[in-house]
Amino acid sequence: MYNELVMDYSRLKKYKGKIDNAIVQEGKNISCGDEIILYVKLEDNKVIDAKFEGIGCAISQASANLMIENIIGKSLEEVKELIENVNLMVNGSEYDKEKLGLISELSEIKNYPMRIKCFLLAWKTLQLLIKKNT
Amino acid sequence: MYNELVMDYSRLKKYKGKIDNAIVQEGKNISCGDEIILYVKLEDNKVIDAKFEGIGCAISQASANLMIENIIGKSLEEVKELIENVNLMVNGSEYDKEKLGLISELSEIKNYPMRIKCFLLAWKTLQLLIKKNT
Amino acid sequence: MLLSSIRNDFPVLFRTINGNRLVYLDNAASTLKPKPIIEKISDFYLKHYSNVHRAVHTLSSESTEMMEESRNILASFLNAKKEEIIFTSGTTMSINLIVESLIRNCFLKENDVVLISAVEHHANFVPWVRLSKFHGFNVEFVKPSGRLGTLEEQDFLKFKELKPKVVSITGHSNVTGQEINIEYIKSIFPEAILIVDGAQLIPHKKIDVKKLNVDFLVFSGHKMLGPTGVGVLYGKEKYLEVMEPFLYGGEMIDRVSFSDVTFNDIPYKFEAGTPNIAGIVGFGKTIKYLENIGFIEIKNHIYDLTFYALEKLKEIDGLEIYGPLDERHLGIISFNLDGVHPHDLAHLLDEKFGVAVRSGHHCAQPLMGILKNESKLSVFPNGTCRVSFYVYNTNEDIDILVEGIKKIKEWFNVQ
Amino acid sequence: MLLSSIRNDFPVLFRTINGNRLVYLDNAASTLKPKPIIEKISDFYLKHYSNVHRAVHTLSSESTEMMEESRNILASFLNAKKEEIIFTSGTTMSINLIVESLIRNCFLKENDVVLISAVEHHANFVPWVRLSKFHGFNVEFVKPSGRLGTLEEQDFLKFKELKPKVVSITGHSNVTGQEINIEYIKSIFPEAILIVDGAQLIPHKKIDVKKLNVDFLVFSGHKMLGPTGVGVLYGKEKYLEVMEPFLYGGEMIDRVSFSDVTFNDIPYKFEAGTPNIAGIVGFGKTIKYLENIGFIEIKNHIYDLTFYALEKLKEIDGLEIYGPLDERHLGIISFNLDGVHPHDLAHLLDEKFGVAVRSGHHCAQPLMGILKNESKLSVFPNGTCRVSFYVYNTNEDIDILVEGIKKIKEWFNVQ
Ligand SMILES: Cc1ncc(COP(=O)(O)O)c(C=O)c1O
Ligand SMILES: Cc1ncc(COP(=O)(O)O)c(C=O)c1O
Repeated sequence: MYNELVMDYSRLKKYKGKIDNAIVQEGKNISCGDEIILYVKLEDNKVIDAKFEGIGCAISQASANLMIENIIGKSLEEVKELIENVNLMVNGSEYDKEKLGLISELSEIKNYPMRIKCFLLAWKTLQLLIKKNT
Repeated sequence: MYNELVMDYSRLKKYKGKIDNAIVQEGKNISCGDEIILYVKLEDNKVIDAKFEGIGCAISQASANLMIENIIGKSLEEVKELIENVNLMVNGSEYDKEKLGLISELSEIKNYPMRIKCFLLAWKTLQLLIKKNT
Repeated sequence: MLLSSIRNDFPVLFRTINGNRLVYLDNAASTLKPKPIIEKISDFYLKHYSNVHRAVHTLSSESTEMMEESRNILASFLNAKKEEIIFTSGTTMSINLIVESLIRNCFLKENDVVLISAVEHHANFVPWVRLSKFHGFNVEFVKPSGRLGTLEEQDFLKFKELKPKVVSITGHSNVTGQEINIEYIKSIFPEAILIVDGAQLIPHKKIDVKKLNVDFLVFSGHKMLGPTGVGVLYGKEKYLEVMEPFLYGGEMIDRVSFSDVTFNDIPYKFEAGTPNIAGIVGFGKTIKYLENIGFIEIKNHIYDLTFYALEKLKEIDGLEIYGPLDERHLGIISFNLDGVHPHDLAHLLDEKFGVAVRSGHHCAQPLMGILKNESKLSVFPNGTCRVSFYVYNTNEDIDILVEGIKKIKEWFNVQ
Repeated sequence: MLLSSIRNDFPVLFRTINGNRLVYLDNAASTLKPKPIIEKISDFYLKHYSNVHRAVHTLSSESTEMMEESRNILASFLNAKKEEIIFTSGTTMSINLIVESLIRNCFLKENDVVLISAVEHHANFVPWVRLSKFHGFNVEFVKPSGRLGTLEEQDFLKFKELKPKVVSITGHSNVTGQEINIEYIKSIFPEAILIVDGAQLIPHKKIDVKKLNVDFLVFSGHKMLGPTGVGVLYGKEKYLEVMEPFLYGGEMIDRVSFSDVTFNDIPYKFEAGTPNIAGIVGFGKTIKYLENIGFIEIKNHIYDLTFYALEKLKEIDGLEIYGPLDERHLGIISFNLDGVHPHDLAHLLDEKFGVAVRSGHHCAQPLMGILKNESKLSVFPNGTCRVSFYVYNTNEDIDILVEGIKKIKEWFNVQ
């Protein structure tokens, strides 16, 4: 599970931090206490910027960074599709590998039921943010 | 367990019935609903007559008949000793075989934990009767 | 799998009891266990075992997966969602969970009516009667008006106007062997919470909980070839979601602070502490094993045995059979032989013929009282003899039983 | 039996995990199972199994005898009477039984005080906190004032004047590995009902309940090489006699009528329904197996491993160990490595080194809050890594663990 991609993305700094005047959503993994605060800036139904704050394990951090990288510049429709495919991948179902790009290199997560919550923290938070704001 | 002795004594009629002016004690095996009414006539601390009424399985009936046969004519002290030895026999402990006479031919009862209650119904009732009346 | 070859899976059937081959007819109490299920449990312990749910290491993942696989098997067996399958230690615990949880949620309140029947096993009788004393709800009893302990459909109709909040009924009597018409009961009390005690039903009947539309269905593994210490509580999601848990502890919580607690999602909310992991894994295997035989085949086989046994037993003079004498009678036959105490009969069947049957009140004392009143015997001995069949039984077993009864009858000089 | 040869009884220890031999250090969650105990269970199912208590036939007698033999073994293990040994499905169930029964008996009433500690496992925390909401008693918490989660004796003294009716305390913390001085607690609260959660204590300590003079002692089989789904509740006869049962059903009753119920004698009063017979039989064998090794030997072995591990772990920069650093620390070590999340550490130890350890809150969320406040780490990740030892562990296991931690540390570039 801990390939170079995970290790590199878990340490990435560029998507960490606050964004002023963005939509904010908090998320929490109660079983391990890990938290995330997600900042997303929308314009014309498009994500024009996103960042996050919070602590967590390498998998949750890598997943959050990869998520941010993959939603910036995307339309809300595309983001929803992305979320859907991530969920399919995690459940071990068929998914559109091309749409997920690098993210699909973490598909092994499906074999670690105990870590899926870590992986999905950012994604669930994003899902909630969209649901509340559209 | 069901030797001829048990079968014969289970059908014995002579100790069945009421005794007027005797001490009376009821006993019940709640788990199977079997009941006994014990009549004991005492004189000078001696059992001069005893009978019982009630229904029950062959083992309980045989045991009751054997009990009555063995207490008639005995002093209360001797009866208490008898009860003690019966309890020892049933528990699989050492006991005075001579004191028990024929009763000891039912010693196999110790191997049938589910039937011990049947065997002891009359004896427990007798024990209670003595306790209450001395 | 052919029923004829199934006996090879049960080595204990080749044991002798005092020189006679074992004839096991005490299946309603508990069934024997086949090798494949015992081996599944051993194999699990030997190669994969660890605690579940809480760790990221390999053994824990494997254990968790195997346990959750059992949940999936049970869910698809009952056509339920997997969230609706709660593993308990058995039927008794399942029913206690439901009763106490309905009370804690204040769903069951003073003066509410709970309807059960007079043929219930103590497991579906004592919790209601006893807890009603503490909480002031009223327990009403449907009493059998049919042949010697037989519940008839009209017996239920009388209680319609009482508008019971809860109706808790066995799907199959463990004394009379009567299968109860649950669809019909559901139709009389569509508003009530319907709880079905499936301890004797599920071993021979595959139930679709959606179709039957019951709210709760409970049963035990050990009565259907499975391990001891494991049972199932199926509950409709809408109830489970709002019900208060019964056992509190690890794994069933979400957040715990010094002042209060919030709970995990279903089904985990109801599974506090380390579960009977090996038992659950074994139970999943059990369902597969039974499905491999086929539930239709199982029922037909048990039906044939019951029919054969009823015919043969009816021929014995002085033998009184309880319950219905029609197609509602399945798998379990309770009877008494006039003049022979059931304990003597059971004991001698074992000692002289190797036949294991049960005698006593079968955890149904209230029903025994009813049978006593209606019995045609000279003395009703406050209990019955009970024989019960499962997949490995044969007509020959019944022949040995009947021969035994006849010999014992002679021996007791019963006219 | 020599501890050095014991590993041969655990075939799973010869498994490889991603190419590495398994190093199993998650014993506080559950231990592995040795062949003799697994075989005892298989053998029981294959040759003797049937339901207990209720039948007169041979198999039922054998099963009953084997189950009651386990009760005798447990009774003499604890120096209790056999009536005082109640079999449950585990520690969690045992504690829930006690709490609910004390409530039903109106022993625990509004405004009564229950004293527990802040280091309790959820099993000895959530039942009290949650049921206090329904019944109005007050739960007070002894909080650790010692080193990083360590309970000190004076922490208890402060609560003396509250005159708690019940004191319920773990005998051994499943997070910090601290053994708690129960004698001392008993001496502070001689009047209180003293309940000891022995889930982590009994696996390495033979307790004489008469000498320790506790009122209740509970523990689980699965944490001491035994089967899943079986636990023990020891209770003093004088309490058990008067307590209301927790589960109602078969075997626990005496007389059942439509209006009320009377109960069977102890211990059966508390064992409603078909017990986990195979589990109980296996648990008896487990105690014999452990006694054959010797509890003194077990404790010494675990002590040596703990000492060795503490010394080695202390050398790792940035590694914070919780709990006491003296002889009270036994068998269980919780720690965090600065900059590495415990889930990552646990996952990587398994994936790269075959080392099974636990990460998370260990069913002790309240304690996690306390550790977080006192931690010297840059970020306390709301959980810890935990290693725990049992009879089959070796110093080499610890070497592999420590090597693993060091490599992972490098990998994460922790300075
Ligand atoms: C101290 C302590 N108490 C109680 C429990 C609960 O035990 P079980 O899960 O066997 O019910 C555990 C184990 O998880 C424990 O470590
Ligand atoms: C109809 C019925 N309900 C409930 C039970 C109780 O099941 P268990 O003992 O497995 O809890 C039984 C079996 O004894 C039964 O026959």
